[in-house]
Amino acid sequence: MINKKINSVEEAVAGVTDNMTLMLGGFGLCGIPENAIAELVKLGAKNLTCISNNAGVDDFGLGLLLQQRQIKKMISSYVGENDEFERQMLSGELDVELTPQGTLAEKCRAAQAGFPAFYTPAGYGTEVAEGKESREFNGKMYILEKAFEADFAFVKAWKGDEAGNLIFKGTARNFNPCMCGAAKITVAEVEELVPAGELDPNQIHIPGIFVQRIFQGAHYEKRIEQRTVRQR
Amino acid sequence: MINKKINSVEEAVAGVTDNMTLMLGGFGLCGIPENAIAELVKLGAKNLTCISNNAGVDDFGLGLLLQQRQIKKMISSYVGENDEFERQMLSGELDVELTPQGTLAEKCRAAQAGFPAFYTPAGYGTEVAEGKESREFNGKMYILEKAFEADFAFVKAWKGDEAGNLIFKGTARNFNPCMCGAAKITVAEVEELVPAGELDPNQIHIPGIFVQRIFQGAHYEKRIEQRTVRQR
Amino acid sequence: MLDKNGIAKRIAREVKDGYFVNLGIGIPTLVANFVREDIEVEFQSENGVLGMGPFPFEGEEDADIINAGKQTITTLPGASFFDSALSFAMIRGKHVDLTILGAMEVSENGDIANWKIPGKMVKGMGGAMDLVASAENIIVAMMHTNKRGASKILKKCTLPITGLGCVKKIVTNLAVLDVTPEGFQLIERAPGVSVEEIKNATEGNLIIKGEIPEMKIA
Amino acid sequence: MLDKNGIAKRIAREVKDGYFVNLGIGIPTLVANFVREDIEVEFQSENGVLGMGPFPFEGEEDADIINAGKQTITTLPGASFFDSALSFAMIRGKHVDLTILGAMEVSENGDIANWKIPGKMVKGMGGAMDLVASAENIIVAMMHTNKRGASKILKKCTLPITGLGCVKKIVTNLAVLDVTPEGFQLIERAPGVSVEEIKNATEGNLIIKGEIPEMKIA
Repeated sequence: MINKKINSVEEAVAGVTDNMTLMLGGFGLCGIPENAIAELVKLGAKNLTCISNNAGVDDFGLGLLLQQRQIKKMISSYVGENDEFERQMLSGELDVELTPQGTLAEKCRAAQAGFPAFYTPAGYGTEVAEGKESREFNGKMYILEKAFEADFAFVKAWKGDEAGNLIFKGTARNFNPCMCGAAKITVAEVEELVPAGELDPNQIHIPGIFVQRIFQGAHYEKRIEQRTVRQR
Repeated sequence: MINKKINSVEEAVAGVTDNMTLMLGGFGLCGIPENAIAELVKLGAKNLTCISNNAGVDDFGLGLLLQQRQIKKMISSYVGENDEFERQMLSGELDVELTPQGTLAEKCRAAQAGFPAFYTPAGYGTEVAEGKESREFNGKMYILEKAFEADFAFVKAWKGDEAGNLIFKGTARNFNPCMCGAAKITVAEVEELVPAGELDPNQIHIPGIFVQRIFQGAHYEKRIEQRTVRQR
Repeated sequence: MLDKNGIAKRIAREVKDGYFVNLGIGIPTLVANFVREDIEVEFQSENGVLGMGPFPFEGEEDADIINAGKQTITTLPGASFFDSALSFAMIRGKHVDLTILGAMEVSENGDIANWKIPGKMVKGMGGAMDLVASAENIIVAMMHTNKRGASKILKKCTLPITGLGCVKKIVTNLAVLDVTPEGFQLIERAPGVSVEEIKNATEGNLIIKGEIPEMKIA
Repeated sequence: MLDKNGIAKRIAREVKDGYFVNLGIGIPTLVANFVREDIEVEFQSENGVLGMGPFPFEGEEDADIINAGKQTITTLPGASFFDSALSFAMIRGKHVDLTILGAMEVSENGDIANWKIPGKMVKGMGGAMDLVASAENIIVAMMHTNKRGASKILKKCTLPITGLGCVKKIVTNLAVLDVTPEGFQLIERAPGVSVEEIKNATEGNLIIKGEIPEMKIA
């Protein structure tokens, strides 16, 4: 077993420097790599390009990096719920590349799986298709989208083992599996890190080969964005 | 819950007719849909095109359909270990389209996921690339491969529930998940069929939306092709 | 004239037994409340869940189990969780039977605009472009006119497009319309709404064939 | 001169700590037996397993747990199973560090032929074309000459190609060769084999720089 365990969150972000492209898992605030984000704020790397479905809220998630002006560009499908984001975007400080959600996921998966590009119908005939090749297959139009190229992927899983194997929980899975192995270095943080051999090999969502570093996060706030309940 | 359960293997193959294209899961004899294959032999549909990584052995797996001359064409990556196959191929009775294994898997996945085509480096510069488009991305050459189009996919899982959710075991997983939802109708056979709600939603390999029919196989032989052991 | 719940109720009648359904944010989310109880339907949410149930009881919320609107949800027996790539495999691969979306504008030929207003803060398309580009059965839930009374059922969309030629049916506060090669065919009137009112509120070509029944949403 | 186990032993020295390795059928499979015990290596098999262990003890075979050669296997702690699409994502995505394959022919520029002999029954390429098209570190295990003594280390392959310009290193019964832009560079001689013998057995351009050491495979 090749041991991927690191012993501190400092090691998790080691190597991240200014101008890098980072992938960050999560959908809204669900399944985001909370500990890595907090450490990226401490690290202070600037001019980052962040690939993440959303951009957090003002005081949590990627909003923390935005507050510190560490992000130059966001590549996301939806960026609401964040006033500081809006301010930076409207002032031109922040560049935003909006990408259809399924395309975003597949651009990650293409990078993971060694596909340089793929054809998708999403965005054909819209602004998203501007400057992109389009092509007909079986009477339907598709646009050519390229695989992402990223330096680091920071993902969050529920359980993991020292071999880097990951298991996700609920909808906190979202973009996290697609980003594993989609960047030069993948760093996984987990709520519970166990020795190799404790996870059922049948039930691993992401094999350790896609993960270079794994650590147990010190604390998870797991903030809820839209707490919605029904009456008993 | 939308109930996908059928009550007999006859229902499993209902609708299969001459000249159809079928996908069949399995790697060698591991994880093949034994019960569906046996019933396809009984059904007697002819001139079938079968997409399957291998072609079984003389007296098991797809070899049973070959014996009955039901297969017109095989699309596979490796077709050894089958004398009848060899005879039919050399005599010209059987058409064989050899496809690199990773390309075979991705042609299934593309059909499942709504991608019309994809670029892969596998086979560039070889016979496999003949008649196919090639293209450079980032200094490397790729060929364009198309998604499969199939009428039925027959897959085999370990456990399943009435909603059509599937869990595979060991390397019997192989091509089975990629074929689910990759044909017009997907038929899953399982060793153990349980009511919906008994499987952990986190641990489902293939969600039921990709499966139209599910049944519990009456019997599994699970033949071993290369029994290999070490001394105690 | 229908309110939002009325639109949702009417759309719920389009949901058939055995359908996998994706509901957009807003009015579409309400549709789940009105689906007949004697049919089996499964709701998919593109953030990675199939088999969504009702909202949780207070105190039972799980931060790890949300829908695409980021609301806490529950799941029903037979549910499954999956990653974003597989979720859009379901959508792009046409495994979802019905998609219900809100819209700012729909055009005669079925184009939809629902993601961007030039000059305003753009939040993004989320999964809408994937949904409209792939789904074969899209129903739009929307108001027939904007707050100033101008039609949103147009000859041609004025806002940036989300997808081309994809809408099949529209349910508004005033009417049910089918998108046909000839234009918007009026199928039903909302209770108390006249054909004339609908005509006046529709900029796109409105096709009226025979008597137009009042819709039943009981 | 090396036998098959000798070739496997020499290749095992190329397997480094922390490597994920894919072993082809034949001599490559034997490499696993000779990897140093003080390093950590994980073996991937393209049919869907990472972390392969030794063959099972008799009576402990599981028909559902095999390798790409269809042999019954076991797994080690930390192992995982996955589907064929994800397996080739590992391969195509360059997550596998080292690929060891057999070959019928290799050419000066690193082309490999190992899947088809015209006129003979063709069994197929299996995963070989994906492996050679993607892997950045490919070592070929092969006999230097065929049964009639003709070289298999060629200027140009005569058999149908499996992949272009992909082989980095070759270990044969006679020698270790690096594939360089100038041709086959002789790195080591097999025990008791002279440079002259290697020269005679090599049709492709052989580069000999300085003293060529005898290989150590103890």
